[in-house]
Amino acid sequence: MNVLRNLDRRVIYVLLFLLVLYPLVKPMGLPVSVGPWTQGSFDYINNLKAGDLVVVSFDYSSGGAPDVDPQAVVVVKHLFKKGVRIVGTAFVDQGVLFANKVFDAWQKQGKKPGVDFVNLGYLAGGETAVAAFGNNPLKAFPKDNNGNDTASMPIMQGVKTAADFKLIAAFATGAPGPSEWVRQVVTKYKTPYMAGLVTVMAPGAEPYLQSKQMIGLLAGLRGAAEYETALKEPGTAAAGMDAQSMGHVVIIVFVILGNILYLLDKPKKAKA
Amino acid sequence: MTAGRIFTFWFLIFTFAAVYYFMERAKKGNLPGVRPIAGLAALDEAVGRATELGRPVFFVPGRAEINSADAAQTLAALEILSHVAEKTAAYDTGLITAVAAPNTYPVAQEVVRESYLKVGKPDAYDPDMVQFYSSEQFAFGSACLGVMMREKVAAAVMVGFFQAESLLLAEGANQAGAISISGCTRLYQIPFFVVACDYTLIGEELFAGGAYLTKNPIKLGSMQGQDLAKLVSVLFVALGAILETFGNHSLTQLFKK
Amino acid sequence: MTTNWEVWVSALLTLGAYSILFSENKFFQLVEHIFVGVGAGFAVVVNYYSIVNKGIKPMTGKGEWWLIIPLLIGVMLFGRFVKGMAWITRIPISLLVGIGVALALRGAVQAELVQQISANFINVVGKTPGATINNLVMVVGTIGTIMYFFFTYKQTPIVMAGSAVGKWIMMVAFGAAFGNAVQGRISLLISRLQYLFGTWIHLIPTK
Amino acid sequence: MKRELPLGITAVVGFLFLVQYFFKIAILKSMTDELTDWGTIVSAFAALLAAAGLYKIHLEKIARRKGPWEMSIVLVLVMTAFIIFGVFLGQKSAPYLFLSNQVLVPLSAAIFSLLIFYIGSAAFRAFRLRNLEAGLLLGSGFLVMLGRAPIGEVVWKKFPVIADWLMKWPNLAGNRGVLIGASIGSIAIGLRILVGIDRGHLGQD
Repeated sequence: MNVLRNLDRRVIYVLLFLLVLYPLVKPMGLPVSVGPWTQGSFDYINNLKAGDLVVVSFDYSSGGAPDVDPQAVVVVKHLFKKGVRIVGTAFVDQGVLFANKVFDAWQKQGKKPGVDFVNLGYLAGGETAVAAFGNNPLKAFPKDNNGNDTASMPIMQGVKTAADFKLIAAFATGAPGPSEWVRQVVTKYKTPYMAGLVTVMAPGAEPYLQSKQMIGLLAGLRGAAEYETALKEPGTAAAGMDAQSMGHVVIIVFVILGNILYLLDKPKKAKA
Repeated sequence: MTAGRIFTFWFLIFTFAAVYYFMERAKKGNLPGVRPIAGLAALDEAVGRATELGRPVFFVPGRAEINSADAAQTLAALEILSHVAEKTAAYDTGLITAVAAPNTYPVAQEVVRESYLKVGKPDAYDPDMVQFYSSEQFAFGSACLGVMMREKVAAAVMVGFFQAESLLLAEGANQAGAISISGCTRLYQIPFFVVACDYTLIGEELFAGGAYLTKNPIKLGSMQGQDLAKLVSVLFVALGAILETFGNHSLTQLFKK
Repeated sequence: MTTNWEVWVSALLTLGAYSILFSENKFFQLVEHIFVGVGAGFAVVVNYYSIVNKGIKPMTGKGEWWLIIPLLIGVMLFGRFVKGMAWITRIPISLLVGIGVALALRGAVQAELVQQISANFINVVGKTPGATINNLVMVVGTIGTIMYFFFTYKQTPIVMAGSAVGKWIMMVAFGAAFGNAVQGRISLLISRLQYLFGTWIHLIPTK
Repeated sequence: MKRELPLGITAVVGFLFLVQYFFKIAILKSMTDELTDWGTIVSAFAALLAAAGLYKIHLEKIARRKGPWEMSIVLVLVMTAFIIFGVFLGQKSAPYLFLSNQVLVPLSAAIFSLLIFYIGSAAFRAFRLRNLEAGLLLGSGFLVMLGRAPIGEVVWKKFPVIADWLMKWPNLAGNRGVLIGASIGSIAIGLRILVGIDRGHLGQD
């Protein structure tokens, strides 16, 4: 007990480090149940047909990327597997770095730029930029991220407004996020919309699910793991779930220990 | 007038009027009593402790630029800085002010210099008491961690606008063995301060700093005006909920105007 | 283990950053100073281009001559280095503060005051008893929390009761927000561990 | 003049922005847009001033061999190199990209990820059943952690439900109250600065 009383905080650090690392090296495969928010997104995408046109927006920066990037990766994977065509956008400057990474990987696997997907790059202006894209995607992005004219691309034929997309999947760590997309695009063009968000933002977006302005929501790394489970292709996020559990357990155990000690010591202090 | 902002406009005018009225009243000597605010009362204790130990006070006025929408928090933090700097000047205690927003930097220097002048110790003022570390969030965080531990600061005052670095600073202060006083109005960050610091100014308590510490009559009057605006807000919340419960949407409509 | 030296640099810097967990040490100091140096350099570069692209180029290229004014105001910030001219620094500061205060007022009054008040205009009686309780928690909790911030009113029993409710609600709120953040913060560590033990030393299989 | 001019600028600029927000007047919109750009330009100079301050402090440390002065040498070198790469070689040059992608970004991520360790030690230290208030903080924090942990729902299916409830109702109520109070505080400090009552930020002569 005395060891615990004088517990060095570094013991907590080391245990956290090792116990979060362990399941990454040796996955334990704890079950991940798929929640309704994730299921909604999965079902919608699973019912899309080959050739349908969808927007994937990379509205996240490196700070929150560990939560959101795995979501974008697995959703893009599902979309491409279904043969859906993707228009990639970024309304946060660093987002384009992540878009590049995802599309480069798929291009190596045979997806053709301008035909199967287009990476439009970053458009500055936050909410105004989102609105401009909704009104006229071609005018908002006359060139793609590599400087090619978008108007002549096969994938962009027949695109006049956001109403011409079967889905907008936007991944965000801040603004523009659900409120901006709903305000500027969903209410005007009725395009089905799903969001992938960092955990802390998720509860705030729930009203949009209730009002059906959003068809689904992925919350944090957990959301990505649930999606991977639904897709039956566990990847980095699912592996991370075991680590999540361990991290939580360490902290919870220490909170309990702290309180046991406190309650044991309390009568002594009262006497003194 | 822009639709959707009409009611807002009148609410702003009302708040202005309330604050103004009570400031005028205060000038004539009608001063309100103020309930104790632990975090602000602890500031003097913190400086005192630093003086006893012969170690510096570490001050962070948040990370917001003074031309941003979060400027109010920075300005409130600078009011508190002015008080802390007067104390460190009076007791010849060391002061390290760490700045993250470039355009707050010259302002903070001005504030500290003025405090030293005011206490009659212009020679004790050193421009390096205010240091710019970095506008990069975590470069700033790591610099604060390093400095707090190296200089073994005895007190850490972190008030203003903060993001995820809040806990970094709070734990850094704790590990340096410093008494820690924090304050911010940002909801995501208050919890980390509350958990990890000795004292936390929650939300508007940060804005009360100027009045509470200086006992400046005009600012005390302003506080009274603010309280009236809060009272009206409470009444609105109650009335609006009651009306809606009975199916009357008039107040809801009014607020949307 | 990777042979890519750039990965080695990032990995070693990460280890240096983590060394602060053990204690303040030379390795951390080195990393800290590199970080501050790069951060400051980054800020200078970004702001240099913003002066050039937003000020100098439109002024000389597009004939927007009036941009000379903000450029001069910006230079005034350096007035402190000229004896007797220190006061001139106040001009740029007053411009920035004017903008900041106005933006703060706009944000405060609409999004944080009026909309937050009217968000409580709800029919308290819900479809189920549970929903009614939730609604009551919302309305009473909001009112109590505002009352906690009554600074100048006499602490009458009503004010004290309201502010006690406010304090409790806030404590529950803060605890919940703290607990809620844990998940996201573990994700950050996971991502770094995957880099260190996957990308760098190949202990974790990378897909 | 030294005092009135700055106070006047703050007041005029501030009220201009406020009037523009509430009234649709085209000319005001273009004026405030222009002023916002001016603010960006002036702030950019502030960044240069701040960087100059950083140089001054570290060059002095090196000259006086003060503190960890060897580290100051590293700082000055890295900073200078980055500026030279960025300004003369451009933001797309390889050395510039190396310093941003392999140094700046991973260091941000590394320092950011320290937070989980600090959450652990802060929770161990502060989440204790000292009194009613600390108990509420502890209780709700503990329940939400359990609800958010993947393992929590294995233990009891209701933990996530409780966590969601705590986030959705008490958390939102508390937040609203804090926001309303803080906004009134902002409004008051804003008014005092606009009319020139608070002027500490301008210094004195």
